[in-house]
Amino acid sequence: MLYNIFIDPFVQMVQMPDLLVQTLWEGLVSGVLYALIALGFVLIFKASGVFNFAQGIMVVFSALTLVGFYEKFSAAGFSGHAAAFVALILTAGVMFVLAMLVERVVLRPLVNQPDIILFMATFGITYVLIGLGEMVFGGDPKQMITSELFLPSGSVDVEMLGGLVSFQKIDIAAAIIASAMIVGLALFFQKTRIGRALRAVADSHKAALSVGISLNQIWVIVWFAAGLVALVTGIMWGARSDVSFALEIVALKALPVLVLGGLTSVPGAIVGGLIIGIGEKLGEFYWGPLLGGGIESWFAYAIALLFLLYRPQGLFGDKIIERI
Amino acid sequence: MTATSETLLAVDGVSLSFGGVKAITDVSFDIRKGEIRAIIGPNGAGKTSMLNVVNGFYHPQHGRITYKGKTRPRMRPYQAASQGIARTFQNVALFKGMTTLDNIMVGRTLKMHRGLFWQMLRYGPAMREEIEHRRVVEDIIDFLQIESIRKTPVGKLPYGLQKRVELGRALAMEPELLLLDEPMAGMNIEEKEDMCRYILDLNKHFGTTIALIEHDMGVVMDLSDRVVVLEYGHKIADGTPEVVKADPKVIEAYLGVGH
Amino acid sequence: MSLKNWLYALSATAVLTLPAVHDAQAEDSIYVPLFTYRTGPFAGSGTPIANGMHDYLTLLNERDGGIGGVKLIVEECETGYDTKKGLECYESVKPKKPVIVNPWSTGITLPLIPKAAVDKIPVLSMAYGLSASAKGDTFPWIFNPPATYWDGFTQILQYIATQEGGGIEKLKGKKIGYIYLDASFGREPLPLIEQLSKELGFEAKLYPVAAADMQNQSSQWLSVRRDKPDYMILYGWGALNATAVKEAVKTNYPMEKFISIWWPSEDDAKGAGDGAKGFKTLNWHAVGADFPLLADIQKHVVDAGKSQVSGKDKVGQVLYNRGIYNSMLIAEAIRRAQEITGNKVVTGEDVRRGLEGLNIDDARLKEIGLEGFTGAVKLSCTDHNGHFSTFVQSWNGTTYEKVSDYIAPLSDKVGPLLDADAKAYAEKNAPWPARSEACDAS
Amino acid sequence: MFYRETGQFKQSYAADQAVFPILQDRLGLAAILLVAFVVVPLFGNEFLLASVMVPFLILSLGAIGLNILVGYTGLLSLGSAAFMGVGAYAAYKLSTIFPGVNILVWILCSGFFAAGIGVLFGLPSLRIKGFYLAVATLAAQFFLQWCFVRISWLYNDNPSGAIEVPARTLFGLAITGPSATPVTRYLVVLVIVVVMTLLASNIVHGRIGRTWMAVRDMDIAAQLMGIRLLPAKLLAFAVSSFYCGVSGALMVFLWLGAAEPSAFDIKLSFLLLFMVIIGGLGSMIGSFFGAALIHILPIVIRGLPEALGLPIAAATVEHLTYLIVGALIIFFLIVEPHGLARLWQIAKQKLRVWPFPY
Repeated sequence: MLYNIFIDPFVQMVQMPDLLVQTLWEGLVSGVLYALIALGFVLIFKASGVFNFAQGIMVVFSALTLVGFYEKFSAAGFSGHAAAFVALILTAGVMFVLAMLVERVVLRPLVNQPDIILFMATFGITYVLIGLGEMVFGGDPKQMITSELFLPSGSVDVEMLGGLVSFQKIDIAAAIIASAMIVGLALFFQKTRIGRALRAVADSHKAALSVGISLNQIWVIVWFAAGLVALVTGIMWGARSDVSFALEIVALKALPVLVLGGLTSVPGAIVGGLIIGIGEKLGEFYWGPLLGGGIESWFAYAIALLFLLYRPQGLFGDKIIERI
Repeated sequence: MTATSETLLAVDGVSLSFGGVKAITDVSFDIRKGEIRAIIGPNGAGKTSMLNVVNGFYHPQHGRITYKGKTRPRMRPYQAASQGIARTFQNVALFKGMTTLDNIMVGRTLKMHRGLFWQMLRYGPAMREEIEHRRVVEDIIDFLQIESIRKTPVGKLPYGLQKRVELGRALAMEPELLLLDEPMAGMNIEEKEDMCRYILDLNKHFGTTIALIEHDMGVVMDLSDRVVVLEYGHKIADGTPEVVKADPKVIEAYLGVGH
Repeated sequence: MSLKNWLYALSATAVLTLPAVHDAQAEDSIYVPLFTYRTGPFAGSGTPIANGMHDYLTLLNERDGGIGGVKLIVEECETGYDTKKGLECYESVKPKKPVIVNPWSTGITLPLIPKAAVDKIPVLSMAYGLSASAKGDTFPWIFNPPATYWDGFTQILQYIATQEGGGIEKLKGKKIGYIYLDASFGREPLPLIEQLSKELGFEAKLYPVAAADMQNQSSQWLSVRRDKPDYMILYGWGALNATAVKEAVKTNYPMEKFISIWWPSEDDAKGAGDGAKGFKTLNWHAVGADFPLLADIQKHVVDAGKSQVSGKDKVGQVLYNRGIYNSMLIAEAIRRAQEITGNKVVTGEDVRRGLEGLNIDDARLKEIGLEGFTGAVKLSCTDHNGHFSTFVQSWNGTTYEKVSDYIAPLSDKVGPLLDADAKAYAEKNAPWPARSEACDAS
Repeated sequence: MFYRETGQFKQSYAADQAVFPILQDRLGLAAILLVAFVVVPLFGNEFLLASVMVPFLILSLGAIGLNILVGYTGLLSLGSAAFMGVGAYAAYKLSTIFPGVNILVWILCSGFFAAGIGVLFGLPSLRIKGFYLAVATLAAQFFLQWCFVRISWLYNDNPSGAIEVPARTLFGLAITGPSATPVTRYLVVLVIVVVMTLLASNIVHGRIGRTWMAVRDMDIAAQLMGIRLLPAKLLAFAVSSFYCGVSGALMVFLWLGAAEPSAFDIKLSFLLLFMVIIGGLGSMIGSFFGAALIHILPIVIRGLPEALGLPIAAATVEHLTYLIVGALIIFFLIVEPHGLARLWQIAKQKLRVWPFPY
């Protein structure tokens, strides 16, 4: 038993290094995608203190909107790359409208309410989006328009370490786009005026207000940014399986990522995503069989829980200093 | 009751730091049974930290604290409470969702013993216990003249009243040592006078030993038997109000002479 | 005060509407509720099934004026594939005296199994639900034709054996991977696998996928790469199927060796692109709209705007036809009940007898307009399943084509398990009522 | 005018310490109980009893359990469905191992198992707070659910993988299984829920409840009052899980009749949390309001088109239900963030001064 836990997995890793590389790669890819969802959470939490439960459904909703627009165009005889990109832009527009609505209808009337109330309100948003999404797009799963968006398919198979490691091109693209997105957001928040304002808001709402920053504007921007992140996540994850409401469940995986990284930290979301992604793949692949497999559903949470016991504020979270 | 010479609590060479920041450096003083002891000093002098050390919320890196003749290694706040140390806070730390009555009843927690079973039934022993403690609490409510806000959630009360409820909650613990952190901050003259009277009454009639932090020098000089002065975490003076008032280091600290 | 008024209004509506569950069933009609799920994470599979079921029964109403001259009242109740909502549906239709219910979820079927006998409503759980309910002696009110998940598993095994060029003895020494939804549905074959792998000498590799990780299967498929099973068997549902096919393609698993139970749809294979060609599933009915009955549906229902299908191409898809098959069983059971009792307006009790006496032979299929659509269906008092043969169909990039003959299940292997389970169920649920319903001579 | 405590003087602290010190409240409660115990069973149809009232009461009990944790002690938990599952599986195991003992005994005992597991998963609460704790409780949710699927001993190796409820009786009357009538099931659930609500109300109004609320409102100050955080939080986890456990056992035995592990999935945890927040954190009656809004309102909305004769497809109704419930959640939060219970208080306050506005 002990051998199976402590020695055998490592023996396997050494004996089949190609599979280890493949596992790490798969972990990395799902980690990047978890990180993307977590990033959406972090942006909103930082700027408005809202733990946005609707991020998961926003992923589904944006992906459905994108595919829905495209289907409308192709039904009208326009298809191909141009139509896909028009659909992409229109979807971004929808996400912007959504951000405006959320700010106007939900956040503004609920300003200064306790966290848990705002958290609850995002459940309301989730319900509305589920109802609306299913009513408009129907419940049947749709195919993500990957090739129309110039996303590659197929794989790059590299012979190494005595085996074949295959890298899916779509996964490589996902990793690149996600990284670009993260870098872009980081630059946006570091270098631009709005970014500075956002960081000010994240530090203190009142102080930011007192120097003339418009909270409402900031909120629209972060919800829009989170919506864009959701759209990218939806495209990537939709390409891996299909676009349906089942995707919402995947978004729950972002929660352990989030607490691992710290609710307020962008680098935390990324590092946390990678740790959870790689950790759960390694756990499932090498240790899962000991428990009959399928431990991935809770393994990520267990990692997060153990880590939290050691560091309650997460990897990069603000240290909690208790004072009276 | 006036101060005796018996030492209730002795702080001996205590140093406390957070990371690299030194909050308290090698401070020693004592509190005698029955006295009113004031701790004063400019902002950031480490006064509140000192109180936090005394009731076990912070653990000093160096130094010893002897309470009732016993030196304790590392004490938890609830242990301090069970040994008779109660306190109020600089920024009112009431239980905002609860009524005045319930807040003060929380102070009786340590004195109530009926377990879950009787609590569940709310009958027999549990009810008797509840009523018995309600009487004590009503006495405190009478004493502090807050009868009319008995059933008001404290979050809705004005600041002055909140401070009074907080004092009541501390009193409900029937403390031997009561630590008051700026009990009169933000109060108007009348409220201050009321609060002074309560403090003096407490000390005189119930013999409660009191350590208080206060910025209002007039109040401090009138109330306290002895004063300890902190500056940047160091003790710079200790003695009766008259002595301290005349100490050049204290004057310098407060007026900034020579800087 | 406006708020309070609002609340009053709300509570008033609540009081008024709740008892309004009417029992207004006309005397000259037969009430057939359809439990469907066009919403929720499984809507992708639920919608075509719902459309198929609904359209067939609507056709009977539109074209024939019902069954035997009695109009059918067809009503959908949305379950969202959720057990609690399903039970709510059951309670809401019960006062309207339904002659049959189709829970379309194993989770909803299980609580209904004991209730059916008490409420006198037969339950038709077509190829899902509790396998042991095939035993009519123990479960007189439950019907699960045409095959159980165990039957299906042995059918897949036999197909594999024929691919290896022989009988089931050819499985010896093979490595067979089983990827499944880690819930009761996917776990059901596990005891059978354990038994058969010993008896037939193949090695079984298990790859459970938790419901929450349906769309996140890369670890399972990494394990597949490591273990290199000779064949893969899939028991999935909803997004699990689509993701599994995509991952299999990614892993370069040979698709012709990847065989699923009967639930994947066209959409599940389509998403994986050309790589999915050769992906196989079991089925027991034809795919496509090339049948007189389906043409009638097209004419009387779809073109008349009485269907909810989103496009004409949806008619004839795998799961749509699954719904057609389900409704055919319902309609034929009602017809048979009319024959047996001589009554035109039948009750749940009558339809139970109709199901037991169900005998759809090829001639009858031709009459219905479904010649060659499926094999003959004949149930009996003791056998509520039939354990009929199924065939293997293969994905060619646009549709599924039949690639094997009908394969009978290994009844000698499955039979004893089924008996044992039915017995165990009755014992565990003691006091389980003994069958009191008489058998009709057929 | 009619709802006024003027003139009701308390002669003793005992009378003043009562949970309902005001006469009208006591009368109102009596009226509600009368309706619940007499009117509903007499006049309610089967659908009302079996699909509306029984689930409503069982969910209310679960919501009370969660409210003890979230509302009274301030510990956010998303694992309550798993604790309900522990109760259900414990009751199932106990009732099959000892079939001779009355099922109600085992349903109540199942709470202790849930409490034990709850305490175990409550341990991290000393160090982890807020949303971080919520995610930690998700570990309980997913791990326990995995156990329900994987440990076949828990469901007696049933090939269906589900727990099936055998028929059991009380005083010769079937209370579980298919022949238990909705009225019997309703009355059994009602008695259990009323008694347990009363006990919970007693707990939260006494020393232990004050301890929890103190921990919720300001844990540091609570410590300085002599409250030990870990025991206080663990007790809250225990009592909360006990209630959830009993509610879970009731759910399987008196409502569903058989349950797969997915009956205790994360969705149920979220639903309970909705009920608690919408109903009112830290309010017993709020738990009932919340359960009513979240469980009964969708049923009403689903029933409306049919009752009004509108030809709307079942699926569309479901979409609309989601939309409306979501919108109502937001609406109620905006109108009164402190939940329906606070609205109730405001209504009472208005009644008190009626017909004059002040």
